[in-house]
Amino acid sequence: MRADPSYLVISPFLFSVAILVFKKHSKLLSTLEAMLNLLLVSILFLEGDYDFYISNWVSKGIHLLVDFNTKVILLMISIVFLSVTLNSLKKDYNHHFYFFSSVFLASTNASMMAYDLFNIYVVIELASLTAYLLIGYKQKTIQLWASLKYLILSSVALNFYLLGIGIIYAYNRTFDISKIEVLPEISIVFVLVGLLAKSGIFFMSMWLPLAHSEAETEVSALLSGIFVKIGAFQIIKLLSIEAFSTARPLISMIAIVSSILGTVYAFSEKSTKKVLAYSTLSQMGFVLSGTSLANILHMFNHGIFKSLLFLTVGDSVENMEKKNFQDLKDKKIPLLRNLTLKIALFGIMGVPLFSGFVSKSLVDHEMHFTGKIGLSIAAVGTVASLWRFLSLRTQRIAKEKIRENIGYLILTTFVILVGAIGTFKMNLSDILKSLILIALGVLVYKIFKLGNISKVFEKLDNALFIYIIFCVLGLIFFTVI
Amino acid sequence: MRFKNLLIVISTIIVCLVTIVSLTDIPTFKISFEEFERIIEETNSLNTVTAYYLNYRLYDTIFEIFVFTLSIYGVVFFLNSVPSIEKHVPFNDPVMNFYSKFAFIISIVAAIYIALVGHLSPGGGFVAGIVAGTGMMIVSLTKNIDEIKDQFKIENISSYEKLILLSVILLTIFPVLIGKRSFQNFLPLGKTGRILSAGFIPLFDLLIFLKVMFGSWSITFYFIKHRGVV
Amino acid sequence: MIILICSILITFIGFIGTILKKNLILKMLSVGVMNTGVITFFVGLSYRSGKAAPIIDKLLKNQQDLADPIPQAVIITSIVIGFAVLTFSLVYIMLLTSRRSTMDVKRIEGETDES
Amino acid sequence: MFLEISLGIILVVLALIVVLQNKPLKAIILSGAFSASAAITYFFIGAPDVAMAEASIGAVFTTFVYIVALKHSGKLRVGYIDQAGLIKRGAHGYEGVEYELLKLFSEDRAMSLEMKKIDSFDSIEKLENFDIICGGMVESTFSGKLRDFMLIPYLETNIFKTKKGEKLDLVRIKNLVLSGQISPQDIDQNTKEFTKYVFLISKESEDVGKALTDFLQNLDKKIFNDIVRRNLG
Repeated sequence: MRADPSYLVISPFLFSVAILVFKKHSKLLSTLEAMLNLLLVSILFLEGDYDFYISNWVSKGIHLLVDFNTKVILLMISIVFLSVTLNSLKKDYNHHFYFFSSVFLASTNASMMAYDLFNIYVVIELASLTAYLLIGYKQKTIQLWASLKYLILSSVALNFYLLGIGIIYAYNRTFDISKIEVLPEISIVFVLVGLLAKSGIFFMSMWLPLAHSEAETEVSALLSGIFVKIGAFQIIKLLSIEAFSTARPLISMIAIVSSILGTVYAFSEKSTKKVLAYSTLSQMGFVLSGTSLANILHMFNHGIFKSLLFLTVGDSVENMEKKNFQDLKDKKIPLLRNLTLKIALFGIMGVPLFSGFVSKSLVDHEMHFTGKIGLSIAAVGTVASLWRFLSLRTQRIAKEKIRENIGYLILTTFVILVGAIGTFKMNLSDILKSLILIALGVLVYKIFKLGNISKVFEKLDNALFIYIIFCVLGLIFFTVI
Repeated sequence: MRFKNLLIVISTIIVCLVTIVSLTDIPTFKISFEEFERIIEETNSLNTVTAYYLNYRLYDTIFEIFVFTLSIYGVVFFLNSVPSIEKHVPFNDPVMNFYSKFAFIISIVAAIYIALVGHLSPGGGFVAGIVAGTGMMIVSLTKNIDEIKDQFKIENISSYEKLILLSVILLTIFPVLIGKRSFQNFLPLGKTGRILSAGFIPLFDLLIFLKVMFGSWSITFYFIKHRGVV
Repeated sequence: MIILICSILITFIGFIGTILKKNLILKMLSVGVMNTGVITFFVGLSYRSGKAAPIIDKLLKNQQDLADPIPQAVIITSIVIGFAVLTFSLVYIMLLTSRRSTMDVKRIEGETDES
Repeated sequence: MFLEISLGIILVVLALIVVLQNKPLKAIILSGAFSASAAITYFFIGAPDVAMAEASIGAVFTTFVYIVALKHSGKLRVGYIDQAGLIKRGAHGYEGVEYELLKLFSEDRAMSLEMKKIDSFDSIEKLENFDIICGGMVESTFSGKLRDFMLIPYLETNIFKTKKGEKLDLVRIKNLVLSGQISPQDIDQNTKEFTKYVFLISKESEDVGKALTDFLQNLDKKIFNDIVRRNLG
């Protein structure tokens, strides 16, 4: 009998209590926790898949599933968490932060393994609660507002989710995803409202730009790297089963629209971190455009390079009064940081030899024709909106400490590693296509200028309104099909 | 603006109606008594809701405990940055003083009872904790903030909470050490209908009761400290 | 069945309230109403299986018509979570209103976006 | 069956009342009642566990938490000019018609008053610092001049001219006469001008203004007349 992988949940919980007890050693404990988590996840790769029920209550218990997709995402989480923790060591975070972040780790690990609709609800609630706490961590007024806005949006969305799984229960008398047979359309719509609100899709997750851009550097990296993946992964998990497959075109459509609109907003945005936040909206569109392994790989890659971007840019912007891009441009940033920032940019833009290229091309292979066009536009937009970061200048410091940059370096390794291995397996046409798209992106960046676009979707009431509009549209979609 | 509100109301009504219509063909599942008998055989808990809550779905409950802990922690963490109010005026009335103490004692006794028989009758740790919290709330309306602090040993609460949290986690993984699965009910099931039966269900009920009681005490204390009595 | 229909109505009444209310406290109260609607839905589901509480009396040998315990068990979890999140959100509301001296969402949103 | 229908309808109606309620305190208490009736419903439809959880949390603890949170939830920043009878800090705290009206209003809205004295209207440095400015402000002096404020009239008055050519309102003249600074003969009885006392509401606090207008319209005439009689005679 093999041990359950529930130790991936228990060990961060134990560490979180330990951090509360030994407050002074919270940094050390948190580092240990992150390393242990990486080790445990790596051990998972050596063994087969796990498909089991908590303490063997097959008909009544909670179903957990660890397959290859889950392992990939768990690996991403452990890498991002380790580097974020290492990056936070040089700053004055106290034990509160590490307590929140270790509970966050436990809940994200659990959410990836969960294969039970109600269990998904509970772990998402816990993860969201830690997210509210982390966003409001420094207690600036704007952070509090961002957090409260997210809280209201998320509570409403999760109530919809609960209603949806209630209806599913009424028809199947189980919450176990593998045993679902009958699915009324309305329940699919409600469940999707709940999960899309968590997954960083344009229109449904309009809490994201404010929260990501106003949170602390490490928190933004955790949110963008790990947190938005929770909802996205549940959606992919659900869409992979037969009963849910009718919703695939709907999600794919929303995802492509999101990937385009996200880049448009990112292109017009002046505030540095908001550019990255909008870019997350667009990249999550890439992730959710399908349900294949390519999308999982893009989720992995996006987690790595987006958290690297948030760490490097956030560290540079942190002590500045104005956070506009122009102000960052006047400032010089250290060599190592600038170098890793550029590698992350190559990753997200899809330059051959870097990780984003591999997964973007693979996602592209899976798409039908209109999807290909939409994603190409989004790829051009990504290059156009982020190209300006390449112009940041370097400041020479005589001796840069590796210890302070270790977080960046770990993430950079994975951007290059995945990219280098993957690129040799791609066709020449893919490389050519991505190069053309990049050239087009640069052209767009040089020629077009966009003024501020109205942020009407980000208002709390409108964001809530979108939920019900989505319900209506979803119902129309299902009746048409 | 009017138009938007109208649109909101109309679309909500549409979704509402569609939901209600789609509910009409819900199948009815009858649960046979054998199924309940099997639950009792497996868990020895006469209250089958508790059997699900603390045995089959214990994994969920652990997360729930953490949600509760984290929220209390957040309340204390954020309220500490608010200056506490200078003047705290309790209701000073001898009759109320007496009866509030009385109510407190009753609430604690009731809470312990509710917590211990959670697997036999309705109730359970969570309700018990809130009942005890309500008792403390009534007492604290009549007392000074320092008196509350002394009487309820607020400064020690956080260490009790850590202890409870630790024991909850350890209880879930302890079965692994004795060759069973994690989250498994490892204690003997005992005789049906006794308080000391159903394995670790009463133990968890008690731990959750303490956890929630301390949690609601600290919510009440910090809210009153920083906001004043009603 | 009637309980189920009423619960759906309550849920959507709460939802409309969440959108249309401008005061933060009233907004949270509407979220609470919505949550209560969902809870009622689950309880109504368990009521469809049977009308008696799912607590076995050990003296009776063959009880019939017992309610479904699973929806009740899971919804207790959700009540607790709702309470925890609500308490926490009220702290945020308290902090925000003391700094912005208003509870109006539009005003907080407007001022925060400008700064 | 009858039980289900009646319980269900009660719940829906209570939910509607809670959502339609515009006053926070009332809404909180009603929502406590809503939770309590939900708990009773659960008890009758075979879910005593859920009923107990809902009753202990929804009906009791949540209500307490809400009420504490609501207390002093918002501040109403009031700038006032001393004017006996209308608003003045006396030996036993503030008194006057305007103060009593504001106090009733703030209790209604569950806000606390933050009073700050200003010497004259022109000496206000930053208008944004206040939601409301009061203290014998007269409509005719301000109408048309101020863009940043909205005027909310609450009481009718007259304006008289003095021999020196100053325009003064009724309460000011009364105060001046009582303190002996001018004699009743100085007042020109013929130049009577009808106008109203107003609250000045900063444009930024438009919602406060709307709420105040609403409040003044719905205020019981008896209470209002009583306040006026007590303070102005």
